[in-house]
Amino acid sequence: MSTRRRGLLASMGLAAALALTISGCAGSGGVDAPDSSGLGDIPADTEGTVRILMESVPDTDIVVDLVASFNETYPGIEVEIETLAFDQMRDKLIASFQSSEPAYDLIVVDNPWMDDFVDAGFLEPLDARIDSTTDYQPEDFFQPLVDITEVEGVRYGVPFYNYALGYLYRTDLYDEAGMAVPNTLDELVANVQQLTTSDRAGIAMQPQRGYKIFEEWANWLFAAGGSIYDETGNPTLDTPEAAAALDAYIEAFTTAAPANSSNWAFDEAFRSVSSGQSASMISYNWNLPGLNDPDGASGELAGSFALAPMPGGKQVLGSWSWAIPANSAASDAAWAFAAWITSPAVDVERVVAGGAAIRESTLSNPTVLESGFGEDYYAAIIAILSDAAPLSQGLGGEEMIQAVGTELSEAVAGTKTVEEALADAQAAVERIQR
Amino acid sequence: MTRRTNLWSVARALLLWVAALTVTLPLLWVALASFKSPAQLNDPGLVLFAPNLDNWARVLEAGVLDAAGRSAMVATITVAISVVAGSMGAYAISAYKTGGSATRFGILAAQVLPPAVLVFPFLTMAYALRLDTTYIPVIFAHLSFVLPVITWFLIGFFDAVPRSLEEQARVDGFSRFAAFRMVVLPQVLPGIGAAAIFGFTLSWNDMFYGLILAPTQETILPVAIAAFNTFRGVELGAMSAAIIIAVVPVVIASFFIQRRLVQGISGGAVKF
Amino acid sequence: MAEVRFNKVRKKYGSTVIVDDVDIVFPDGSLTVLVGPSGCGKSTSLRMLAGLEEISGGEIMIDGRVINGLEPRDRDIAMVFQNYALYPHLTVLENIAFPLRATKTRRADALRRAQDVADSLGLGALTSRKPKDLSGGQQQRVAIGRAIIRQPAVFLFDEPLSNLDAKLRVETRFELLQIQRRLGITAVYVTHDQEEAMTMSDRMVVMRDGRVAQSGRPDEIYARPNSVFVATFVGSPKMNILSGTIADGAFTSPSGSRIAVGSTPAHDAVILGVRPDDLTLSPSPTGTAKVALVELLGPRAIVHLDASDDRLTSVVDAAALADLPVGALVDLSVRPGALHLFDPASENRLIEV
Amino acid sequence: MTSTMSFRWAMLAPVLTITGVAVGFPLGYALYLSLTDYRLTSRGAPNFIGLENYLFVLTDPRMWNAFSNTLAYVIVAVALQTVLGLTIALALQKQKWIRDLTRAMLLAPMFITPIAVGLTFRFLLNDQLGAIPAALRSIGISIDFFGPGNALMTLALIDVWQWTPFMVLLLLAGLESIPRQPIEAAKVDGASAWYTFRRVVLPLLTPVLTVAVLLRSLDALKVFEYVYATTRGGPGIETETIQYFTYQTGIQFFRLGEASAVAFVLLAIVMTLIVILFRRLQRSAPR
Repeated sequence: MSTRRRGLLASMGLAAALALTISGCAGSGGVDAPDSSGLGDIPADTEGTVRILMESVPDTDIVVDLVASFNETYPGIEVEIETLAFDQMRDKLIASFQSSEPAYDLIVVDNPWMDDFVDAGFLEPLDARIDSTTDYQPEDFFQPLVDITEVEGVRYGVPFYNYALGYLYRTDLYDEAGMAVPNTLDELVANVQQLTTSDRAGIAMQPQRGYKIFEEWANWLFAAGGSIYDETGNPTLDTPEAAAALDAYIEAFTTAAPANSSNWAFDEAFRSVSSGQSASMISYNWNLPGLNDPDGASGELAGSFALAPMPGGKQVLGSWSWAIPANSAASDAAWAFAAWITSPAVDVERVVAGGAAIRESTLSNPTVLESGFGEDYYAAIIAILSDAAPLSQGLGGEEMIQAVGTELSEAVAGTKTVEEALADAQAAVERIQR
Repeated sequence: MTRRTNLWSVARALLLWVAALTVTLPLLWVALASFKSPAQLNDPGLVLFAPNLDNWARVLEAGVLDAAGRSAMVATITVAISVVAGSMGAYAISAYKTGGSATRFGILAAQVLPPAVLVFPFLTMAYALRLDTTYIPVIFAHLSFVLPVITWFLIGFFDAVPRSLEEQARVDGFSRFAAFRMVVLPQVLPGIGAAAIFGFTLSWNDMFYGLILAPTQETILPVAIAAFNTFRGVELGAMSAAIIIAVVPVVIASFFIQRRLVQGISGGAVKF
Repeated sequence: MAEVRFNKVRKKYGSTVIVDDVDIVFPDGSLTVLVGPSGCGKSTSLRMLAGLEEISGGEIMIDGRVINGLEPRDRDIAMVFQNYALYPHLTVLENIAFPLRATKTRRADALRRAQDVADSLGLGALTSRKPKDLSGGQQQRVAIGRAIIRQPAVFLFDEPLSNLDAKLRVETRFELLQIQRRLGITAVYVTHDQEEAMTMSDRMVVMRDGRVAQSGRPDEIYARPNSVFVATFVGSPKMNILSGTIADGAFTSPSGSRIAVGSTPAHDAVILGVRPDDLTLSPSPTGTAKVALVELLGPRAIVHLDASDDRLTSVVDAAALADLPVGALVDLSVRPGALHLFDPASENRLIEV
Repeated sequence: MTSTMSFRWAMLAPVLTITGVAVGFPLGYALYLSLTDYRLTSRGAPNFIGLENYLFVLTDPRMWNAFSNTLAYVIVAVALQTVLGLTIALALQKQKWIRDLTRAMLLAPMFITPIAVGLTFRFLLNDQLGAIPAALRSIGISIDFFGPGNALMTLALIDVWQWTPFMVLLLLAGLESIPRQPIEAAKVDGASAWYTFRRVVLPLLTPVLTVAVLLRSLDALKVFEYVYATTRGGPGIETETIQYFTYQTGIQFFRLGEASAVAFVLLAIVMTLIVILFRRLQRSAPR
């Protein structure tokens, strides 16, 4: 009886001892990082393999298709792209940093992770490379996207694609109702209420707890004249503007959103809009081509969708940036690929193929304007990207987003009042900042 | 009496029909979805339509079959190790009364530990031993929950085998281990089959350890299925096709084994 | 061919002594029965001999060799268990042949020898069956066949007949004995059934509380049990036991029963034992015992008697029953020379009268 | 024979070795981490901070909320599974017609990875896209399956869909291993079917039921994928389960030390429950 227990204890003790000896390895990611050459222009005869972890989305497919053309310039660099769904990719990426052996040579970084990754020393600073790359024109990137790559004045990435949000709506329904695109939050609420009929919702919303609700509501917050942070970086979530935005959000949800949609996220909302069961949604700007694609989910409704900036002109910005892990085994080759794919000329190709914009010049390029998604679309994107802000700043971005998203969800579910929820959100962000 | 019996058999048939429908309708929906185009997926009532094989093409192209093969391999190795080590250990526990009954349940308690916590120790070990490009870490992680369950399952089966069989074989000229292998083990084969299938299910379904610990570029099936849940929406059609690929072979297998399975479990396992 | 010897053999579980310094000799080629009530240590002794239980003290020797630390397989023994322990997954033939697999005998040879054994046991037609398709008696034979195929030095039987019905038990008893006699292999046989012990054994060892109460030829033990325990354990119906005094050729119990004992010397306090066959009844209107119940066994009958507070039994010829209706009063006497006297304190046999 | 001991340990050696590596090592390591301030983004060896993590999580209302959500989920899901599983097992036991096919089909849900089950139900229960709300609407019912007050129960129902088959499997085995005589005796005595079930079958089935319930409860405690696929813990924190909470804390928010402490608190509670359960079992079932 007790013999086995003793055996178990003994083996557990042994394991614990082993753990202590190995624990030196914990968090050692990046320690063995090879020194970066800091080179900007990478010689065309550079050899190496660049292993990249990317999100499995159409933007990645476009990049994959461009690899052949990259190899015409850099025949010695082999590009291996591993794609995973967003949530999986994140977990896998974090895990890969625990190794002292490089797992990936080039990665894409979502904006809330940037500060934490830099703080952990996971990423290579890129200032020297960016500034010494010939004809790179870094000033051409949309400034809000560049801001995200900057931590304490140092750039650790270059933009890959944006997911700034905007208002996506059905032009036929707006025309039918004789309405114009909303310019204020009140107009937005009034419009979507007016668009609501017995078999159609005025707006498909995404109140799923956590990331989704915060990402959507923050647009309402900006439209109400509020902000997430003030100039000094302190949260401003318990302001009258925030309360007005949350009230409006809840009013729209209860009066103009589809029935029984409390856990809806992007997927449900997109399906609802594309199938004609909702008249509009607030979502990523690059959804427009998909919605207007006759072979896509919209079917016969394709062509009747349009994009506009949020009322008030400011919206939420998300972005993916290329970054080189500090333990990259092929940082020069990695930079060669990152600089090539984001270079002005290749960016045009990428955007023509349907990739999301990162450069202002690309959107005024004649080839792009003729490519078929339409000048209005690119004009709207320029407007959107000129005034957009991310959800989080500084360390603990992910946690901050989840914390605020939880409080907002409580308010929508009715388990907290608007005031309580916002006060708690404010407190949570302040706690995380400390 | 007769009327009551009839009433019961009608109720019984009704119950089974409802249960069968509850199980099959969602699966049927998944099967239908695997043949729908994105636009057709938005229409839940659509049952009759021209089937579209794009999803299947996409799933096959995404290497779901390879992923299924890798999952089957990982699950088979995990289960094989668990059955060998588990049956030996279970016999020692059952026949020699090693450990009290509380220990028997205690074996299972570690099962509740969140994978989110255990995965990093596994990962550290994988890196430290330079095993991160092999399936060994995933297999070990799966062993951490499959082996205890299989061991625990089998203790009950061994409890049902008379001790005298082992003793007889030893007197007949065999070592204890030979007696175990040649005489005792054959008595619990059905139970081992049952335990193996259950263990296979656990390994086959695990996503999290597979995601973090499997070698890069070599995803296992649940990871491949979950990969259709992208940031730009769930690729329902493709995911449905992948689910069908994951389920059909196992259901066919379970059709053939389930009778033995139930009998196997009846042999023991549920006594303590 | 081997003699088995127990030398101060001891078995303890914790502080409980199960077998207490037992000395037994099992002569070569003999069939020795270990008999006693349950818990007396007989099975444990057998299992120590088989190597299935650890020996806590003393030595067990087979053919002069100490086998204490040996594995069962190294002891050259064969054993038949009470539940036969047939291997359920093997056929009759494979079961019988199984011990040969340990000796690396070629499969074909092993199966041929098993077939011979099966034929000799009358199992020839059943060799391809599985144990669950056999009757109890057939299973028993398979178990015996498996024990004899390897021609071991010692046979061990652990209550091998107790799962059979009464009729089959008597038949099998005889068969078993014949096989043992034919092979001449030393056999140790454990049973709780004294009748089985009496009829089968060359030597009988009666055990009680981990010790040997008495050992010897069965007829000797029957005739001269050395204690009240052995006296009552051996023989059926059970020996009548009464405490009391002997004076003037008669035994008197405190409750007033009287038994004529002939010329036995006087004892102030004594335990008297008399086998029912040796208790004679003579109807008498002044008798001290009364017929309470009569069980007819055919030519003989068991008569249950109330003698004051004592209950006694006597076995009589059926012919004598006419004089012994229920309620009849009888005088009791002991057949000459058939008296057993025991010391009331130690319960041991008193020196021969 | 000393070889009894050595044989026993030799037989246990593989399972102990593998368990030592596969369970003991991560367990020991996680225990160590739970005593440190380790973050996934921290460099170098973490600082030893004693029981600070434990003090923090034990006083964290979010942890207890997650715990009580999980408990409610487990109780509802396992209770329903037990009742349904037993009923279906009783019905299946007597069924002759296409017996193997029915049984194999009923087991199918077990073989789908839970994340896919969660995603499937997310859409099946979607008000605009799903077949189930469409069917319900036709009879005038409108439910927000993942809405406030409903979400946790919906998740429990998904669990019921996927894991009742396991219950059926075990209970069917239990029923088939019950000796015939007591049931026949009760029938001869003229007992009603219900009485026979309650007084004869159920007591005989108790050990099996206990094991089934225990296995299922331990597994249900690990609910993560359904939450991840559907509600992400919402609305509010209604469906935040202990595993989801640990995942967020440990991986999304990088605080692995703190998450490990939550894991050990959970382990301690589960162990205590098992021991209590076991004591009671031993008292009620003399054996």
